[in-house]
Amino acid sequence: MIPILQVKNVTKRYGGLTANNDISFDVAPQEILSVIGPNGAGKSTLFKQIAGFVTPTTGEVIYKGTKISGLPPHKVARMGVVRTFQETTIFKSMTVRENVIVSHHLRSKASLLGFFFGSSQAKADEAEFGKSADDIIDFLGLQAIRNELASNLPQGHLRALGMAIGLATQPEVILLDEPFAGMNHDETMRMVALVRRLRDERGLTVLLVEHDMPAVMKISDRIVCINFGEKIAEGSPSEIQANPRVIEAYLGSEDAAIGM
Amino acid sequence: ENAKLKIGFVGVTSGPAAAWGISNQRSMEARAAWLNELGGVQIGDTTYDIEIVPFDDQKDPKRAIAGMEKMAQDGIHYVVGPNVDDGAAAVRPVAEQNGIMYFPYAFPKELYTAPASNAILGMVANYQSGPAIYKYLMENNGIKKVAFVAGNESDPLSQRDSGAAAARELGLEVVSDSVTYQMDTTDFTPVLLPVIQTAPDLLVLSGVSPANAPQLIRSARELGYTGLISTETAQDAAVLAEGAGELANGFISVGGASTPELASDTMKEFVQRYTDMFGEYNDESNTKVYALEYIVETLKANPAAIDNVEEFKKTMDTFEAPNPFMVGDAKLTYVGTSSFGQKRQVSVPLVVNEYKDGKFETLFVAQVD
Amino acid sequence: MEQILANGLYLGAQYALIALGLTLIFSLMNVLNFAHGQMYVFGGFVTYTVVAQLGLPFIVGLIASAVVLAVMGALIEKFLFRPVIARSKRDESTMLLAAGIAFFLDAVILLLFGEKQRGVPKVVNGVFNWDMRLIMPYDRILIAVLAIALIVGFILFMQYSRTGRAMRALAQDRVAAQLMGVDVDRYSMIGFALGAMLAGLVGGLLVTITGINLGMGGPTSIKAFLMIMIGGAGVISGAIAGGFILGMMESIGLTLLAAYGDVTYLVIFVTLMIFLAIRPQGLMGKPWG
Amino acid sequence: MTDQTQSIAQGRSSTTRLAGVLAFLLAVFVLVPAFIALTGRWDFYYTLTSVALLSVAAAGVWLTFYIGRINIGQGAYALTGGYVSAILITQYGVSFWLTLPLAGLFCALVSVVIGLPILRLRGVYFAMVTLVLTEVARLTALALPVTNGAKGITSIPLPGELSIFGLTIIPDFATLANPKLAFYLMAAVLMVVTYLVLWRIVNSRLGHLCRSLQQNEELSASIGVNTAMLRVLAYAISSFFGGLAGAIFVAISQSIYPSSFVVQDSVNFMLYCFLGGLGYVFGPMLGTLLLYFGWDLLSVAKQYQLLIYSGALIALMLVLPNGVLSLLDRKGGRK
Amino acid sequence: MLSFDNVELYYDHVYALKGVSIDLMEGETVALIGANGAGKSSILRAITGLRKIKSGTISYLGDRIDGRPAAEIVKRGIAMVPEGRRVFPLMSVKDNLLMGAFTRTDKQGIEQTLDSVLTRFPRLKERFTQQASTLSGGEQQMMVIGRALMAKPKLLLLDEPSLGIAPKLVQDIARAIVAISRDEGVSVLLVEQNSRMALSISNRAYALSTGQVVLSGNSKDLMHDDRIKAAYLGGEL
Ligand SMILES: Nc1ncnc2c1ncn2[C@@H]1O[C@H](COP(=O)(O)OP(=O)(O)OP(=O)(O)O)[C@@H](O)[C@H]1O
Ligand SMILES: Nc1ncnc2c1ncn2[C@@H]1O[C@H](COP(=O)(O)OP(=O)(O)OP(=O)(O)O)[C@@H](O)[C@H]1O
Ligand SMILES: [Mg+2]
Ligand SMILES: [Mg+2]
Repeated sequence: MIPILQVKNVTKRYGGLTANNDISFDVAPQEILSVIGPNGAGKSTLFKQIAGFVTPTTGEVIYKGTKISGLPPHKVARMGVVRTFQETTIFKSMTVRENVIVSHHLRSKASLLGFFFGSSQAKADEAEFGKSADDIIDFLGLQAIRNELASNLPQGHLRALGMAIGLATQPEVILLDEPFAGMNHDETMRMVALVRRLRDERGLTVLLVEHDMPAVMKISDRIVCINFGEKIAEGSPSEIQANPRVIEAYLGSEDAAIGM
Repeated sequence: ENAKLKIGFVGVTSGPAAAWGISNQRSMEARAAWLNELGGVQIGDTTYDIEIVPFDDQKDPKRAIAGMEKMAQDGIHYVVGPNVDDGAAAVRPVAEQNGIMYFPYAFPKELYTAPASNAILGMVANYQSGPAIYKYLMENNGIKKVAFVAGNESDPLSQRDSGAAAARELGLEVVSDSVTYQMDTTDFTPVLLPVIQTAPDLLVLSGVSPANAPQLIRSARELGYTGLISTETAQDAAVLAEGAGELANGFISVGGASTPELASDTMKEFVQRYTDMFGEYNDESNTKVYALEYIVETLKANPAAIDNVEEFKKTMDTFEAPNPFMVGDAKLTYVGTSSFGQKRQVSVPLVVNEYKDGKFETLFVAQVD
Repeated sequence: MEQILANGLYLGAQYALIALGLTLIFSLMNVLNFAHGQMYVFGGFVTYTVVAQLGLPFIVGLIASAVVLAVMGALIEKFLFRPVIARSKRDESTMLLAAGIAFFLDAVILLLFGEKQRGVPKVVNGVFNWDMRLIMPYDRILIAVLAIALIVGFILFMQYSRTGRAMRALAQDRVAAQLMGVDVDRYSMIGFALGAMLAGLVGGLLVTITGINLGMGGPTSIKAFLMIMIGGAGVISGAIAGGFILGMMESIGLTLLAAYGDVTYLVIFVTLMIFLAIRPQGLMGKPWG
Repeated sequence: MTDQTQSIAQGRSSTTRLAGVLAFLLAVFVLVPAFIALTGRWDFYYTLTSVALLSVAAAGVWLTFYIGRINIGQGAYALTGGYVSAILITQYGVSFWLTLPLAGLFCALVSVVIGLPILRLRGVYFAMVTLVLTEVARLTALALPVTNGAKGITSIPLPGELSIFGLTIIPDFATLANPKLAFYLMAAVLMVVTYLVLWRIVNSRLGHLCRSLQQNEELSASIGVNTAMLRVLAYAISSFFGGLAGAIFVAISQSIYPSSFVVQDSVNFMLYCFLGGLGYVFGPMLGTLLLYFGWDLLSVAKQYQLLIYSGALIALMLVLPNGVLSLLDRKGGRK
Repeated sequence: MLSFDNVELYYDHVYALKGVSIDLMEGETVALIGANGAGKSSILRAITGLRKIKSGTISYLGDRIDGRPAAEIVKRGIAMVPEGRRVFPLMSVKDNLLMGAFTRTDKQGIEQTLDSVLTRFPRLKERFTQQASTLSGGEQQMMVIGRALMAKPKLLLLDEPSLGIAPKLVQDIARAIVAISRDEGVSVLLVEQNSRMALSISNRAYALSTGQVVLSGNSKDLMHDDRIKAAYLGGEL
């Protein structure tokens, strides 16, 4: 199969510190691929480079045959690659629904002047976005807090909202940075199911960074493990779980994989 | 009860630039209170009490316009101020439309040359005093080289330019006239260093504010400069004493007639009354006391001018009255013909003072025509 | 050359001290204190009153300035900034308050001390003159040394005293500081008082050299803003660096550019804008200060 | 921030909104002139003209606030706009009416060049750089030959006739019996148009994007907003307003100096926005009216004018830290 | 030791806690578990005085502490590790730890505690002078626990110490918590999403849901409680 996204020999240096060192892997269409590794291993840095927030020092990221590394984030987003943030990143003083609606920006067909003069296209867009936003909110089960101000939400809901914002841009590839952090087991599993459905129903390709091992094991098609900026393993969940280098660097003892 | 004669003042009396206008407003108020105490002024058949209507323009030309509008609204035809070039230029349309004569303390010649005819320069301009001072110093002190420094603002810069031109005309060598300083400079050593290195005989502080003068003098002296220092703006002796002490001795500036040799009893009493009213005298008021006096005396000479500035303008050409603030037979007249082509300047004695141990002494007196 | 450096150092020392107070207040409360310059002027007038009018020694004047401004700072924090910060939706709202306070102090200074330029006699006479290569009056040397001593004292205080540590913690994370048992209200007040006191002290120091007048407040604030921008807002080392850099730039610029007239500050400003375009958080600031 | 206003606006039916707008227009164009004619307070015309013009410039500042930037540099653009108009009129004989849009456009252009680098700055850094910008404008005006340096440009003629195909739309101001009224009407029209534009921007998708920028630039970029472009666009519109206001002031005072707009003006524009309320489109207009007019009214207080003015400012801030218009929020301004 | 009696707490108009009662005995480790937004963090904020409560009482060692300022409560021996770590980013590890002892004045005692903290977390000793913002997430977490211990608290409040931490480090932290309570007799109130870990290291636990306590009891028992299993542990694992 032709990979949808290719990370090729990506290296990122900050001054003397090498955050990513010669990392390469491919992502197949509609795959769920997790990136794991100890704190500070360089996972978020890798995501930032894919989404255009940071330019690789060397190496490149190819999306559907086009080089996207080096493009600004809004261009990368326009092409269909969108990330969520590790820190809870939302538009604080908008309601949940407004957050999602505004995130439909990419799909707008009206021009800036069209917005200004309220052209029929702009009005049609607005109506469509409202409906689509409601769909996404329902999909993620956020109906109850639709009109809450985002700054009042607890951690877990913030994560879900972050995902909703990402989905609103209608990406083909979505990068989720610790989407389950701050959720309890039950909620995590619900989200896992949702992410699966995203892939199955909407055909999304998902890249994921997460420390919640049960979730990672359950959700991933494949896992890449990095340590000190270098890729140390790649494989199916069971391969990774058994990989001594991964256990040594990250999982600790075997039973860690089940949450304790 | 006497009728009221309202005279306006538009200038800056609050905020950072308050010093510009406060001595102005206060000298008007002190003089008005005094005249009223004497029973008011008789103009034609009516005796008036003078009422000063002040407006604080915050040194903002936009506000100055509002001030002038307010004066027009109050039916005022005679206004003292504004204190700065931009304000004086900005109020011109309003003054002309509403028939107001105004007395700015600003030097742009357009204000006083035809077709403008409503502004009357309230003091001696630097392009008039400058040449007189340089000439005197050439003749008496044998100076040959002059250097100019100025603050980086409209008023000082234009004063510097005209000063330098005048010096060249007199045949003096201008060794430095490009150095400027920010108005908020706290250390003038770096500013003056290149100037002093040109070894001038006379250092001219163009349009220097009373706040900066002592520091400039002090820095120049501390850099080892021993020549003369002069300015064409009025200064305050107390400020010089506090700020530069004896280093300021020999500093030459233009002042009003309050030096003991020149001051009349009226002047001395004015100083006393001002001090009683406001706690402390300001030597800048020596020149600023005149505008009100001119307005009142001209109105006395032609009562029809009280609400008609055209009458006022007519009277100006021939007006003459004794100058109460000076000893001898000095006169109040309107001058300015040689500078502006018309009489649009009050004649105040061009008194050039020299600072000495906390006081000013008269160096020489000249007249502007 | 020696002269330029010496002038730069002298200017830098006083500038750094001004910037320190501003940056301290900024780091603690996220308040850009527009009234900083006015506090400086107030300090100058207090010293003037004590020294020139009451005839007391200079050091008494300085102490008086420090005390008066510290009290003023504490009151302003407690009764003005604290309630406004607690209730406003956006941090920037404090700017209106700070500007209002600047106007208010302008008015109070005018009413209390008058419009005139004031100064106190030199504390020491004489001029240090090294062969015409380096000329520096002794009083300036004294003031520079005092300023540097104050800076060093301040750094040591912030680094090693309990209060200093509490204030640093407060600046970095208010909630965490609270959880360490730091009484945030109290230390905010102390911090503000300290910042105001520094401004007042500089005013008191400089009144012997440059004198003081009502008009010096606003421009002083702007210069202080420049310095903390150069160094990085809310960072103490940045404020010091910014102060010395600006002092040097002014000294060098005025000497080198003298022939071109009025351009020194224009050049400084433009350089600064280019510098910030390249390094948006100043020399040592954390991103987005 | 605008959530409440918006929900209020949405809740209100469009007829009441229309009535509000009509009442406002009636007040500006009929009631004020009628009031002045009745009371004979002709000086109010100039004061209200100033309020209108300053609120146009303040509207620009407000827009930069709306994208999360504190702008203390509007004075620079007002000054630039003023000079553009003055130079074109006096040196090239261009009609005032043509210089008006040119002044705005020139400022917008300049702001794009300046904005590209400095709009990357945030928070106090941007605020301070813009503060410096005002000084840069003043120093540049002093240093350039074309601006006539320190001497300024004076004796600028009043706006001439504006006609299209021989049809006089606006008569020559110099021939008018009452140019004050003419200036007032011109400023008022400009103000109304400006706020209409502003209102449209805020209530269209453009406004939502600006808000997203204000709240979180990174996230905004990640949902595909061209943040750099949007920032520059908002700043350019803002500067356009500043330039317009400056140009008209020049026409009124018939002169311009480097000190015609200074740091103090820039700070004032910012204060107008704060005082009215950053969360409300009409905040800057109200803020300008209160502060500018308030100062004039306080002139009866003589030497205590500034003391009372600033005291009132502080008191207002304590009572209504989110601006006067936050009175409209029934919930009050708590976090 | 701590009793939290019928406490209500609002944010704006939103209920966060509706009549919650909780007790904690000397030397005990108690876990709070529950879904997002259940009000776990709010309980901790109420105890430390970061948030004022609307009604109810909080007493600690017999004194009422609700309504007291945070600084005073900390002085009484309650230390908290807040949600999201909140290190002092520009301070060194050393200064961060010393900040923990801010309320203490006994120089020697502080030295001793510092030693014991560094022995417990040898990693911190290696990074002693490093700036805190450059530490990895796990190191930061250890540092803030150490910082809380520096106050020599009688009661330690931990808010989601495992959040965003690699599994290997989660175990380290869990061990550390057990050890602290065992060796130093510190009582612990632990908020965790990782319910399995929370239950396995605590004596008792409360489960919260939308601002109310829905279940409480012995951790061992709860671990095998069907409702808990279903809701928080994931039946299938
Ligand atoms: N802008 C930057 N400048 C300097 N160093 C950086 C920068 N961004 C990240 N780093 C460093 O790069 C390394 C990798 O960071 P990254 O955020 O990618 O880790 P991570 O794998 O996501 O860790 P975690 O699981 O804790 O989120 C860290 O050591 C971090 O300190
Ligand atoms: N600052 C705030 N303003 C308004 N509401 C808030 C605020 N903080 C929390 N809340 C609300 O209070 C409720 C309880 O929040 P709390 O943070 O205590 O939950 P939690 O159990 O710790 O959740 P999580 O596991 O996600 O951290 C939530 O519904 C949340 O929306
Ligand atoms: Mg990460
Ligand atoms: Mg929580």
